[in-house]
Amino acid sequence: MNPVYYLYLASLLFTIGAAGVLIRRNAIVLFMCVELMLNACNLAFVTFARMHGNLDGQIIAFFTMVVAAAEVVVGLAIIVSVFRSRHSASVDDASLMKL
Amino acid sequence: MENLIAPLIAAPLLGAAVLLCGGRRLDRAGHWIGTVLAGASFVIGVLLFADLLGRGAEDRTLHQHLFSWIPVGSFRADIAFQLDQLSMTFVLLITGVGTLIHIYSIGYMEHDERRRRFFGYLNLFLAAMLLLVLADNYLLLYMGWEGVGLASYLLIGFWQHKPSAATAAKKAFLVNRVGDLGLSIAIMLMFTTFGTFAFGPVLGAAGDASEGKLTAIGLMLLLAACGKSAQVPLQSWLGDAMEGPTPVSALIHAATMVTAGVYLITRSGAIFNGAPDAQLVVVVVGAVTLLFGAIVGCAKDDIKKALAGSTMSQIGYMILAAGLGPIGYVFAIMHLVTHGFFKAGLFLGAGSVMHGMNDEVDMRKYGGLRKYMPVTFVTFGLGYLAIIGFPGLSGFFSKDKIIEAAFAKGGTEGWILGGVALLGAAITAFYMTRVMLMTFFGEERWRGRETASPAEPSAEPAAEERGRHAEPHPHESPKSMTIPMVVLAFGSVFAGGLFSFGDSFVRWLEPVTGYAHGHPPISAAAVTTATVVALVIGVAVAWLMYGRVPVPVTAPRGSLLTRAARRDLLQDDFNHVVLVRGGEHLTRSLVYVDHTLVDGVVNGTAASFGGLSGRLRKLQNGYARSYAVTMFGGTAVLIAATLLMRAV
Amino acid sequence: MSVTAVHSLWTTTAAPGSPGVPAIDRIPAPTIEYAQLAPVLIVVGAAVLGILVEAFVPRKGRYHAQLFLSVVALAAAFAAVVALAAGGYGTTKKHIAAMGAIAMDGPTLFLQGTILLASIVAVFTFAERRLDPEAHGNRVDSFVAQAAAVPGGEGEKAAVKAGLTTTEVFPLALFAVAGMLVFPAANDLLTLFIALEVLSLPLYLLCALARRKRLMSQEAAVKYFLLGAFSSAFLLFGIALLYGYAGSVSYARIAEVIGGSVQSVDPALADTMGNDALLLIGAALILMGLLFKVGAVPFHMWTPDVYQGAPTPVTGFMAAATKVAAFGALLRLLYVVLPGLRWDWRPVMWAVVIVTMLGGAIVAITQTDIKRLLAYSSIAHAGFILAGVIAATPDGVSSVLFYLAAYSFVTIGAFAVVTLVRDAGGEATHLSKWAGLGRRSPLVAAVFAVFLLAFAGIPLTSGFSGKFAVFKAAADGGAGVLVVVGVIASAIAAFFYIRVIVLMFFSEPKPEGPTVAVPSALTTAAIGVGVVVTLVLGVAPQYFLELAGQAGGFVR
Amino acid sequence: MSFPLLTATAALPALGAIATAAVPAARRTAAKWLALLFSLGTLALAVVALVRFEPGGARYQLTESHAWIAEFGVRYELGVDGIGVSLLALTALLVPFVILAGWHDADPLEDARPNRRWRPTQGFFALILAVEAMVILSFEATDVFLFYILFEAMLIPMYFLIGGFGDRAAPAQFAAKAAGAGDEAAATQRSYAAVKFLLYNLAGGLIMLAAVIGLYVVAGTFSLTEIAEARANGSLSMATNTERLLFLGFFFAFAVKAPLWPLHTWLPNAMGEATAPVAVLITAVVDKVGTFAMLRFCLQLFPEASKWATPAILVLALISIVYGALLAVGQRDMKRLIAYASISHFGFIIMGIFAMTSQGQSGATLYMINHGISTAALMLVAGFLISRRGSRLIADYGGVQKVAPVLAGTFLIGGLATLSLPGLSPFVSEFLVLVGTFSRYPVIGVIATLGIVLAALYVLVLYQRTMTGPVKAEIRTMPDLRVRELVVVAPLIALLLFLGVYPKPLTQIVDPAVEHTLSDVQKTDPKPEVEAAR
Repeated sequence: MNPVYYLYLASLLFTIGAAGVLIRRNAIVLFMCVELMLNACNLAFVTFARMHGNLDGQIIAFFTMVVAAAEVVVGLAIIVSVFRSRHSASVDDASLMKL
Repeated sequence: MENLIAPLIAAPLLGAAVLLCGGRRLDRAGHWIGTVLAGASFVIGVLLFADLLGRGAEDRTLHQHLFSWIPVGSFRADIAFQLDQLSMTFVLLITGVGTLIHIYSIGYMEHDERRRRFFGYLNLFLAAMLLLVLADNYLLLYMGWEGVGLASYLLIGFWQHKPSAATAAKKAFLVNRVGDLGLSIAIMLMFTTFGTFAFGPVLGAAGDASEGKLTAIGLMLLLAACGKSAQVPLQSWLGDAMEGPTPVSALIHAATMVTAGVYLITRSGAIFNGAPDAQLVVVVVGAVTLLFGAIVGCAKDDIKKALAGSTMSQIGYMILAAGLGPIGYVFAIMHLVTHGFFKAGLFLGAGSVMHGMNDEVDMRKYGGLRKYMPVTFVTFGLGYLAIIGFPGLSGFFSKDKIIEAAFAKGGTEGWILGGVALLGAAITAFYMTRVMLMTFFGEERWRGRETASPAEPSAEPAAEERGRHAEPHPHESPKSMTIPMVVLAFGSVFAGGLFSFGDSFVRWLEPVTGYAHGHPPISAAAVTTATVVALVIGVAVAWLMYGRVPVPVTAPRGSLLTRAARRDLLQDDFNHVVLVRGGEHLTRSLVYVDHTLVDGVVNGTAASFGGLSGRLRKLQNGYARSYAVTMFGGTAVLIAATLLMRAV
Repeated sequence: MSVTAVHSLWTTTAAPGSPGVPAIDRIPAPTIEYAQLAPVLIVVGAAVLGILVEAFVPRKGRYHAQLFLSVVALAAAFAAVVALAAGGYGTTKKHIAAMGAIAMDGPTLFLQGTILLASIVAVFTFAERRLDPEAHGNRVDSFVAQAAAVPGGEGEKAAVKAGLTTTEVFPLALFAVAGMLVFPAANDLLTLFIALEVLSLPLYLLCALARRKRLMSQEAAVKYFLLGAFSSAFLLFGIALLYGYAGSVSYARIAEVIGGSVQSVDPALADTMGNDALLLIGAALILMGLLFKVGAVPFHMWTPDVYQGAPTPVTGFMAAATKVAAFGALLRLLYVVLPGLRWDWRPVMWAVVIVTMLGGAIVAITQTDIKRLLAYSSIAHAGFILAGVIAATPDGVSSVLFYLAAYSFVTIGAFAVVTLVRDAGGEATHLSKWAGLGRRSPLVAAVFAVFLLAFAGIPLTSGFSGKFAVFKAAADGGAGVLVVVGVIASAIAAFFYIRVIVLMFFSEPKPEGPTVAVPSALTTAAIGVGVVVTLVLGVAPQYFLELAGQAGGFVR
Repeated sequence: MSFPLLTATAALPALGAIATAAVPAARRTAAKWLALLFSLGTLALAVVALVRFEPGGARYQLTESHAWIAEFGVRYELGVDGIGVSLLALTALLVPFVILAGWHDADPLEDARPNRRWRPTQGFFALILAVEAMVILSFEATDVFLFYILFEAMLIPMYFLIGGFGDRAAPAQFAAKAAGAGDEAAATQRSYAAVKFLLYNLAGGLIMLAAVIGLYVVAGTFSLTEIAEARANGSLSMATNTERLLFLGFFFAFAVKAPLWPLHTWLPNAMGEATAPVAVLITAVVDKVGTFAMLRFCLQLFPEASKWATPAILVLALISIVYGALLAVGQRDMKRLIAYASISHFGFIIMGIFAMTSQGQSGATLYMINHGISTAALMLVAGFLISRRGSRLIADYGGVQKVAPVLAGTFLIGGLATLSLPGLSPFVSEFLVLVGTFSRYPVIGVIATLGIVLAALYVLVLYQRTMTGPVKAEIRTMPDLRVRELVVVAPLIALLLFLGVYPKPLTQIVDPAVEHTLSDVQKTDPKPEVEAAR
């Protein structure tokens, strides 16, 4: 199967993730969408690695996962604390600062 | 000998410096210092005169070069003096009359607490006037020219607490400035034409310059002369200038400063000779002013204003003569000198009258004063005879010659000018007789009438109190005032005869101004008789109007012309409407423009940035997701642009 | 963390017995020049130690221990940088280190030095404990007592009573610094990405830790985090595409492929290899990721909110150090990886520069909060620096380096001054509160005025030298238009700086106006350094310009 | 390595500024004397420079040159030609009078609550000295970059001087009018004026910055002498358009500073709101940098472009002359009136510069000096008057001459100098400018003479309204000039008279410099008609 399809899929996923970030309101969901984007990148990396016949891409994918995990740690910490103080996970409620 | 020229000027200048910087401690001695220094410069003048007489007619020109004033590239102006017959004449007139008037003022200004400063100003005037006539280049002349303007400004407005005086002073300075503009432009033209503006080179090379340039220079000089000598159309200031103390009117606005214009034109004869058109304009201006002044003089009830009108008219004669070229220059100067004597005398007489009449100036409130102030009466009377040109007195000789020269201009011009001059002589006789009659003859109209609104409160505010006295007690003035009047009276009687005796004056001035004997179409004798006839008519009419019938205390409404003449023939009204009002509107609108437009543009841009900023910050709406949208859009554009760059 | 190193291990084991290949038992270890990585290693090590301190040192001692540890570590790291520079690694001996992961050259050292110095100063402001009124007899800094506690809730009250302080900020800062040190040195895209994350994640946390106005602080953190993650995702995708294009993530290799000096690996892959769409889109995405960190329009929108909400010392730290690191990375990317693409990215960057300069300046005019004002001004300045960046000449590089050094100290100083002006609700950041400050405490007002003038680029301040250097480079690089626009932008910008000065000096102080707290030696030092650097770089910038000039050359 | 005289002339006031600023709050008077001493010391140095300067010698003398910022091709290069040295002298001369005149302008108000750190007086005098230092150095700089830096930097102290210190009425009975409700409004007015001043000049300066950078890109150096040389021997040629753009960049900044219509509107605000001494500092000292720079930089660096722009500039100058005078006539506020008068005078200066004749340019240079002195005299006396009554409105005065004759007299002399009466120095320069312009552009010269008449109008109207007429009740008790004030005014007046009658010493210094400048633009004076005929 033509590896290019994987790339299409990757970009599709990436786009879905981006669209999600733009559309959804709940911070957690937003964050999940970001994760989706990262994974799309992973898919792309792996595909390219396969096409180029070297393993850099695959290794990068591992790093990405680690980074994503770290982001989860930090992100959830922040989001949870915000949720506790506001009793809402909606990003749009957090708009004290504007103009 | 020439080293004496600088001291001539230095003496009064020193006086001015000392008196003005000296402060109150000089108050008591101030007037003496001033008078002595004025006298000193007169003495020096006489010495120089003697020296000149000692020389041959041709080398009667002295030069003194002090230092170079403004040396810039090819532009060099020096502080240097030139004393020749022409300037000598003026020196004697200025210092002589000046000294007399200093003496007169000692008595006249006695009650004025600021007498010291008055003398300081007088000395300043003398210095400036001497500089004017002694300068050897036009720029230095310009310095003196504006100097006398300044002195006149200070003296007219000497009683600054009177708004009328302050305004009159300002007006005089401004109108003169307009004239000065002419002089400065003339100097620039000389610089561009001759590369210099010293008398010698300019007048010497005048022949080489194109007539157009010469005409331009001549007209500009004429403009200057008009301003200084109160010639139409710049005459309006002279009447108001009478706000100043009477000695000032006598010295500056009758005898010396106002004649500077005549000096300028005569001095620049070489230029005018090369520019007939300019000369034509000069004579026209002279003729018009001659009549203008005379008519105004007829209508005024204020004795000083009446005399001012006459001054205008007489200077009109001089300008006319000066415009006639070589046939007129000499007589212009001659009339100038004689006029200096009798007009100064007349003014001092008027001052003395006012002194006796609680500073009342309205002639309708005089009458029958001859028995109360005999000396004044006699001196004034002699001055009167002189000015109307009574045969044998100075005025007769000088004026007769001018009329003759006017006829000698030739052609219709000659007839017109001569006619105008004759008419002027008649009117002169009329208004001067009027003054004479209203003041010294008739019944005593001041009886039982309080003299309100003193025109000239010598020592304010004390004088203002004096002015409100119920009824004036006419009395003769102190010696310090009468003596100068007597001296001047002598001058006005004999000067003319002296000058014309064997054409001494003509021969004296000829080397400088040049002289050509004019040949009038009718014989000189005929001209003389015509003059006398005109004189008789004028006197007769005046006697019929003011001598035979009693003079009403309140002025009758009078004819249209009379009313116009009372208002200086509506000149001021014209100025007011056109210049003052118009100027006010212009400046006010410009202030508005400056604030709204010029400033507004800048403030507008600033404001527009503010508005833009206000709109842009709305984008920062605080919603993380909208920020994300912006980023996403930005990225999209970024990618699109990058691809596009490659595509094209 | 070197891809190629690991990769070589992998392949050698994967293909046994092939001729010339070492036997299985001899695994060549990757060569890491530890000495040259010393700055990074020291900081990371200190950070790890800091964690241990949190775990084991009793609460009372933690603050001092952490402060000591971080300052020493940063100082030591700076010493290491100096040593390396003295060793000529910036000039003659510049090379690629750590199996191609790290570029050891002039810009790296210069920027690392700048970052470290700025961080030291910033750490001083972190440690300031005099400004906030003592809570229950314990001196407190500007960080929250217990991040986990609900704002205004019982937990927080208890924590404040117990005198807790969040000393974790120091290790967090150190981690961030470590990331920043690597960021401009990264020589392959993976390192770039990792460094980006390492520097970002601690900052997200730091933003959330303000003691006062906690809701705003948390909001700032959320926004920063979400948008940061979003942008890093883009960056990563860009990396993926570039990798797909070039078959490698190492800068040198990519540059070669772009230059066309290497043929594509395999004709079968011709449709992906050498497919410029991949290259261009990838490059654009990576650029976007970096421009986000730099805070360039249109990727700037997080800046005002985050700067306003974050604890002021953190704001200063971000505004100074992060910008330096980000610009360093951007420079290297544009000069080392994408020089072959100059004709594609320059026009785009031109547009970005113009909108950044003008946008920042214009929007700042109507700001009413001093921190937001400074945020927008930092955007405008990003525009000025970018103008130098796209000059694409060695001159441009050095001018940018100089500008960054000058700017970072001014910024930290300015924010440090902001921490001093306080009223009942903590820092009084609303401009109206600053009215008449010059009457109350002329010294502070004067110092702040100096910083503002430097921002405005008035001669005899570092701001002018920097601006002049950058504009000059831009003009030399043929971007005269940018110079003119920049000049106009700075004219607009001058307006609001002057507005603040007017407010401080020419308007009457309000009776209920804020008080100016007397800081401890720490903040004083921070501000003092700021002023000194501002004036020195303004009057006699010669030495530092030379330094930046020598540091101008990238290793390829 | 001889004694760096020029540096000293600038360093001394700079030190003075620091020293004055350091004086503790309580010792206000000490600060004043300190400032005065330093300014006098500077004056002494300036005199030394004036003496050491040889009119016939090299174009730039007393030169100094040190490496400064090699990266920017910038050197610390100083040197003065005749124009520079005379303006340097003017600055050094005026500042002591400014300080003396402003002796009490910065005393803290009685009601102000005591504050250990707030030291307005020290600040005031320190700022004045700072301005002096920068202005002097900018007259000496022969390096474009150095000049630019000072040109910009001097705005800051000026800005604080304008915004920070306003008029007040000295005697208690008038204080009521000035203080109180009006205060806040006055303060806002003042800060508006200050901001306007700074923004206008900053905008001009930034445009110039672009041009400065452009110049460097073209020329590769900032040294005025090198560039001028390179241009002269043709080794540096600029494309016509480049040169014109650069010229405009420079000229714009100078025109704002000068100021030239229509960039003038900041001046009336600034001079109106600032105290009289500061106003003098603005118009008599700082603005001169603008006109000076036109002579030194615009003409020398961009001769062709200068000639190209001459007609337009002359027209603008003409507009300034007439427009400024007319607006002066329309003013109700005497300080604003003087400001507009200055605009008119700056029109004359610029006209003289771009007439490109030796008379015009020497006249312009003399004009800078004379205008400095005369405006100082007039403005300072006006300041004394205002400090007595606490009002700037002309309508609030009347009959002053009766109660304070000396004040009135000095005011009149200042006014006469402003309307350039022969015998006072401004006449010399104004006439030279007119002649210089007339000999090349007769029509413009003639129209410009309108300025003379209008000058008489606004001066005399001002004098009449304030000094003459019946005495207003509020000023019956107005005191005459005090000794300090006399000490300020008398020397200025003496100088006006002396230079009016004997300007030769100045012209000798200035002329050679002007000849150099003219040769830069390759212009020679037109020949008089008669000589040409022969």
